[in-house]
Amino acid sequence: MIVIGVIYLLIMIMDFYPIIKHKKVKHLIINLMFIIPGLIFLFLAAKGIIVKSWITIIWEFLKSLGISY
Amino acid sequence: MKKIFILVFLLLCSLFLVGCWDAREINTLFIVTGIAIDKSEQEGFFDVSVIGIKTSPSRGGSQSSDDKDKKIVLKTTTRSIRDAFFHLNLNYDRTLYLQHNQIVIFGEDVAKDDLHRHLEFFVRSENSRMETLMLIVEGRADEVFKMDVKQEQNSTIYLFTHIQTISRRVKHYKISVLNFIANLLTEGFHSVIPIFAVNKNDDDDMPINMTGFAVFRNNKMIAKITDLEALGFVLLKGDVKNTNRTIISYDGMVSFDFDDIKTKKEIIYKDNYPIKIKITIEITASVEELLGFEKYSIQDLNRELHNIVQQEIINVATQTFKYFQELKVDVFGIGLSIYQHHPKKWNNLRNDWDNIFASLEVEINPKVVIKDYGQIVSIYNPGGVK
Amino acid sequence: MTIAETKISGRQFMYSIICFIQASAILNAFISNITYQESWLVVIFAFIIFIPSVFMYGALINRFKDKNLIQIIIQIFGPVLGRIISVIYLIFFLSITMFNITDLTDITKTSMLPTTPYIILVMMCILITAWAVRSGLRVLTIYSKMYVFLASFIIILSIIFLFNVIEIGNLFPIFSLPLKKYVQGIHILNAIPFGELVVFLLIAPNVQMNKKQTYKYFFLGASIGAFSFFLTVLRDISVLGETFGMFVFPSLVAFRLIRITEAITRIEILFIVILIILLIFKISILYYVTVITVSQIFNLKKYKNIVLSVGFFLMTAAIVLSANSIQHTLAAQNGAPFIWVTLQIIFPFILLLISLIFNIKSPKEESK
Amino acid sequence: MFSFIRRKLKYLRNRPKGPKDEFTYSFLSNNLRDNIHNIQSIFGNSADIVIRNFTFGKDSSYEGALVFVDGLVDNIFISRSILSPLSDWKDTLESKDNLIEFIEKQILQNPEVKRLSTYDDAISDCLNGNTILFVNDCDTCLSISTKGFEKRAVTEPQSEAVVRGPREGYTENIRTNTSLIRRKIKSPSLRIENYVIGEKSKTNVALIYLEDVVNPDVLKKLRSRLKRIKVDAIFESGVLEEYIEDSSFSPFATIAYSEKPDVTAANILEGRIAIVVDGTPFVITVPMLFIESFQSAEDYYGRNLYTYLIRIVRYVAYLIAVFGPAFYISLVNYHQGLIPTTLLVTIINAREGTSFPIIIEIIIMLFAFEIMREAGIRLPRPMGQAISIVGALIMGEAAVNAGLVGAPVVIVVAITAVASFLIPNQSETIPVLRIFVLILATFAGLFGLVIGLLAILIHLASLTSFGVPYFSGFTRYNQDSIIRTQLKSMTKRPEGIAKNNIVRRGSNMKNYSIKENEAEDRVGVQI
Repeated sequence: MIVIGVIYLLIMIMDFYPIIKHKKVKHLIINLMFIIPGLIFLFLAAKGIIVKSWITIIWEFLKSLGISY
Repeated sequence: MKKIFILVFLLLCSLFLVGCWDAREINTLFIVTGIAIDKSEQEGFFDVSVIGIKTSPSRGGSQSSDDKDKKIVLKTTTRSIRDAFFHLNLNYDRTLYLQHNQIVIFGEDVAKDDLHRHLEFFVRSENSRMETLMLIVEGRADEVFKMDVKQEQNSTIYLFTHIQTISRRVKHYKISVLNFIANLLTEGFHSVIPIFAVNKNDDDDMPINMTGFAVFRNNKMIAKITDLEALGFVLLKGDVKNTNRTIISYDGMVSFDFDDIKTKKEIIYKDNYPIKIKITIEITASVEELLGFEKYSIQDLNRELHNIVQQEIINVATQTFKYFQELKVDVFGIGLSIYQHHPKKWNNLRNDWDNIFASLEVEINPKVVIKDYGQIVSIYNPGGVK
Repeated sequence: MTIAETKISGRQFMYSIICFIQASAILNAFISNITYQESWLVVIFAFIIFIPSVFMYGALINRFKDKNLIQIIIQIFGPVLGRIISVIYLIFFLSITMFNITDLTDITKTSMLPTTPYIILVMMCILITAWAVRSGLRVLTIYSKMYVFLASFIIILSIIFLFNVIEIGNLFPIFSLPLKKYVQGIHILNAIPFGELVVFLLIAPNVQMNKKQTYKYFFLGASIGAFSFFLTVLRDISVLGETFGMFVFPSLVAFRLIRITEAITRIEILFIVILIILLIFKISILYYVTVITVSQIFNLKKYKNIVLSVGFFLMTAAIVLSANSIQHTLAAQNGAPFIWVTLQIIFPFILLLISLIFNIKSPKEESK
Repeated sequence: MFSFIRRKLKYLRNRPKGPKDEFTYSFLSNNLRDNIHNIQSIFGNSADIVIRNFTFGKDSSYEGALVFVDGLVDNIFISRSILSPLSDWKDTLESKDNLIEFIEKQILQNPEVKRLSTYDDAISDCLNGNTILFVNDCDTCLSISTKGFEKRAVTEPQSEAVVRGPREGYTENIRTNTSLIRRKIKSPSLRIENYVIGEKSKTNVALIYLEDVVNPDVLKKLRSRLKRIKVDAIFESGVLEEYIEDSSFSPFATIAYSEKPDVTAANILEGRIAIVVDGTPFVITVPMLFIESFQSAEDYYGRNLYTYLIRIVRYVAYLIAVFGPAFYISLVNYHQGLIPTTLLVTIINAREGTSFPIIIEIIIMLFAFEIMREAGIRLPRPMGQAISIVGALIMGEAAVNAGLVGAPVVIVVAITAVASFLIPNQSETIPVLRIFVLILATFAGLFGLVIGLLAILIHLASLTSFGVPYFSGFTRYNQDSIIRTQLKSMTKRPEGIAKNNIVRRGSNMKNYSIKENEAEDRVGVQI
C-alpha cells in the first residue's frame, strides 16, 4: 500500500518541477493542501481503518432531525 | 511533450513493481464441469463430489482416445459448499476453476429437506456462475459421475447436452439456479425440477434416463410426478414447442405431435374471491401414426380424431391439476398472475393461497387444430379391403 | 477569465451528456431494492420531473454566457460568501468523483480482478484520467460520440441476445408499492444519474452554441441518456424478474445469462469492459470539473499543475472513505438524495431567481 | 534547483561558435589568371574539377576558360553548344565591356544561361552541374546549365506494389520527381518553391502545393521550420521529417511518405503540401492524418463496395496487430471463462508440455518473428523471401515440438505479424504499441488492456500534425474515413486541411443509371 503511494508521489515530482522552476507559490500551497490529507488517508488505509464516509455522517445527522425515508 | 511521456513511463513502471494478483497459469487449473451434493451419514454433513476434465499433454489437437481415465472425481464431506471447495483446493494440486461448471446435481434425500442452503454459494460468490442447470437424481447423486459415457468427455457434459436438446422442445426441463431462486422469492409460486435415474445395468449405451419431475414446495421436495403427469404438467404450463401423445381408442391407435401449445388461464371471481379457473389450451397437432379407424370415411375421420384428442387432453390436464391441488402446490403461476395483474386482490389472498388453490374448480377447454396428416391421404389397412 | 480557452462544439457537448448518463446506467442498484419490479416506471417519472430543471440549467447557462457555476456564485454572492459556497460545491464534486471511483473499482473487482488490491485499480484509473484532464477539454470530449455509439450498441446487442430469457410478465405489477417508495425512488434518481448534470454547468462556457442551441442540446442529451438508462433498467428487470432487487450490479448478472451457441456463453466481460470505458470517461469529466472548481476558487491561471495532487487526495480518500458495497449503496439510497439534490437542483434554481430579480447578468452580456 | 543552475553554466561555456565562413574572396576579378587561380585554391585542385582554357574570336584575340565538374555534366552537350559556336565565331567587337553580354545573347545556344558576379554563386552552380565560362578582362561570368549525370529510369516502386493503377515511381533526381507531379496536376496554380538545406550537402528541397487550396498557416509553419534547420547534410526525406515534425517523441508518424506520384498528387489536390528532397525517391506530404495510413492508392481505382470491405479489413487488422497478443494473454491468464470449454481443454493440453509462463513465450515468439523479418529484408532479394517464409514455418513447428512454445501462441503471433503488414506506413508504430499494451495486459488482464487503449486514444487526440488535429475520431471526414463513399458524391475535401473551397468541382454528377431511368420515365419509352 505504502509502495503504491510512494510511486504516485514519484509521478507527482513531474508536476512539482514546473512549479518550483517558476516559483509559483500559490500552486505549491494548493498542492500541499491536497497532498497532506492524502498522506493522512494513505496511512489510515495502510492500517486498514475505514473512516465513516462523509455522506453517511450527514445522513445520520439528517436522520436524527427526522428527514429521511 | 516530454512531461507526458514521463507520466506514461512511470505509469508503466508502477505496474511493474505491482506484480500480478489474478493471473492463474492455465495449466494449473482443474476445469470443474459438474458438482454433486448428497447427504452423508453424519448428521448435518454433506458429501460434495466434483468432476472435471483430465488434460493430457498432446501434440497438436489429437485427443488420447481411451476414455477410461478421461474424468477425475474428487470427493469431500463438509458442512457447507464453500468449505468443500476450500477443502478440495487444499488437497488437490490444481486449483478448482468453477467458471466452466455446467450442472449441479442433488441427491433425492438432499432435495427432500432443504435445497436453498446449497444454492446460496452459487449466487453470491463471484467466481461461480448462477446460470448453471439443476437436476435431481433418484438415490445418490455421485452415481452420475460413475457412468462411463462414450460420446462426451464426461458424464456431466453428457447430461448438459442432453438437457439442452430436450429443453429446446420443452422449455420447462431446463431450470437454472437463478430461476429456482427467483421462484423461491415469488410468493405462491413453486418450482418443478426434472428428475433423472441412473440406469443400473450398464450393457446398453443409455446410462441415464429421465423419470419425470420433482415437485417442490419452496425449497423442499414433496413429490415426484411420473412421465404421464409430466405431459399434463407441460400442457397446463404452456409455451411448449413440441411434445407427443399416443392415444389408443376403441377403433385404433393414433399418435399426435403437439407442435405449439399455448395456454391462457382465466380466473373467475365471486365477490373478488377466486372460485373457478378456466384454462384454454390452444394446440396445433399433427398426426404422425394412424392405425385402424377403417370404418371411418375421410370426412368424419377428422371429426373423430378431434374428439379423441380433446377428450384425452381434458382427462390428462384435469387429472394432473387435481393431483397438484391435493399437494396444495401451485406450480402453474396462477397466484403469480393474480399478483402481477391485480396486486390489491392478491394482498388479501396471500396468506392462505395454497388452500384457495386447492379448492379451485378447474375447467379445461382445449382448442386443437389438426394441421397435417403426414404424406398419406387415405386410410389403408393391411387386408387390402377398399 | 475562463481557464481553458479550448472551445468544443455543441454536438460534442450533447454527446458527452448522453455518455455521462449512460455510464451511470450500470449503477441501477440504488433503486433496485426500493422499487423492485417497478423501477422502470420510477425512471420515467424521475425524468419527467427532471425536465424543468434541464431548462433551468439552460437558462442559467444562457444568462451567464461565458461564466461557469463558480464564477456565477462569486459574482452574485460576492468574493467571501461566494468562495465559501464554492468550497461546499468543491466538497460535493470531490464526493461524487469518489463515489464513481468506488463504483468503478467495485465493478472491476466483482467481474474481472477479484484479488487485486483496491489501490491498484484506483491508481490506474486516476493516472489515466489525470493524463486526459491534463491534455485539456477537447481531448476529454473528443471521443464522446464514439462512446455513445459503443454504449447504445451494447444495450441493443444485449437485448437481442437476451431475447429468449426476457419475460414480459416480470415487469408487472404496477403501482403495487406504497407512495413513499416511489417518492424515494424518484428522489434518488434525480440525485444520482440526472442531478449530476449540474457538472455540465462548469463545462458550458467552453462550448460554442447560441441561446437556442443550449436548450436543444442539453434537453436532447438528457433525454437520449435517460432513454438508454430506461432501456437498461427495463432489460434488467425483464430478465431477472424477482431477483432484480437482490444483486449489487443487476446488469452484470443479466449479461451473464447470455447463452447463444455452446461457445458464446460467459461473455459478460466483453460488455463490462465497454461500460468500464464509459465510467472512466465519466470520472475524467468529474475530475476535470473538480480541478476547475479548485482553480476557480483560488483563481489560478493554469490548472494543469494541480491535477495530480487533487488526484492523490481522491485516490487515498476513495479507499478510506468507502466501506463495503452494501454500506455504499445504503449511503447512496438515503444520504445522497437529500444532500445532493439541494446542491444540484434547488441551489442553481435560487441562483437563477436571484439573477432574474436583481437583473444581474454577466458583464459581457451588457456590453454586447 | 542546483542541477538546473549547473546545466545553465555548462551550456554557456561551450556554446558553438558561428559557422566558419569558407570563401575569403567574394567578387570576381576581371583578370582571367586570378579567377582561375582562386577557383583552384577554393576547390584545392580535387581530381574531378576540370578547367579548360581556350581562345576564340578573330585570330584568337580573346581568351576564356570553362570550369565544370566532370561526371555531373554532359560533355558532348558542352562541346556542341558552347565550344563549337565560340570557336567558329571569327570576327571581333569594338569594345570589350559588352563582350560577355554579346556571347550570352548571340553565340551560346543553351536554353538556360545566367550571369554571375560572385565566387559563392559560381562555386555552388558549378557543384550543381552547371559549367562556368570566364572571359579575360570581364568581371562577370556565365553559368550554363549542362546537367547530364546518370539518372535511374522511372521504374515501379518497390515499397508500394499495386494491382491496378499507375506503376511509375519517383527516382532520386529532384527534377524528374517534380516533372512527374507536374504531369499529374497541370493547373497553373501549382507552385514549386525551392530551398537549399544543409551546410555541406546543399540538397535541393522543393515544396509543391496548390495555391488556391493549400492551408496558409500550415504553409507558414512549414516555411519557418525549414528555414530553422541548421544541419550538415540531408540525404533522405526521413531525416528532414525528423526535423520538421511536431512531436518526434511520439510513436506515431505525423508525416506521410510515398513513392508513387499519383498518391502525392491526390494529397496535393486535397490541400496538402508535398516536399521533394533531392536524392531520394520518397516524397513526404504534410500535414498527415491518422486515417490516411488506412487509405491506399488502390482504394480509389477498384470497385466501390470492395473498398468498403477492404477498409474494414484494414481497421480490424490494425486492431489485431496491436491488441492481438495482449488480448490472448488476458484471456488465458485472467478470464478463462471467456474461452469455450472444449477450446480451453485443447489449449491446456497444448500447454501441458511447455514450462515457460505465457508472457515469456509470447515475447520469445515476437522477437523471433522480428529477427526473421529483419533478416528477410537485409538479405539480397531472392534469398530474403525464401528465408523469411521457411524460417517462419520451421521455427514455429520446431518450437512447438520441442515444447518450448505452445501451439496457440505460435498462431496468435503469426496472425498479429501478418496483420501488421496490411498497413505499410504504420508498420513502425505497431511493434511499439504492441509491447506497451502487452505489458499492461500481463499485469492487469482486460482492465490493463482497456487502460492501454485509453492511453493510446488520449495520446492520439493530443497529437497535431502542423496544427491540424491528427486523429479526432472517425467523424470529421465521414466521406472517406471508415468507408469510401461513391466518387461521384465525394464532394468535400477533408476539413482542416484545405483552406477555403472545401467543395470539389463536379459535385452535381448523379448516378447515370438513375438519370437514364428518369429520362425514360418522362418519355415513357418502354425498354
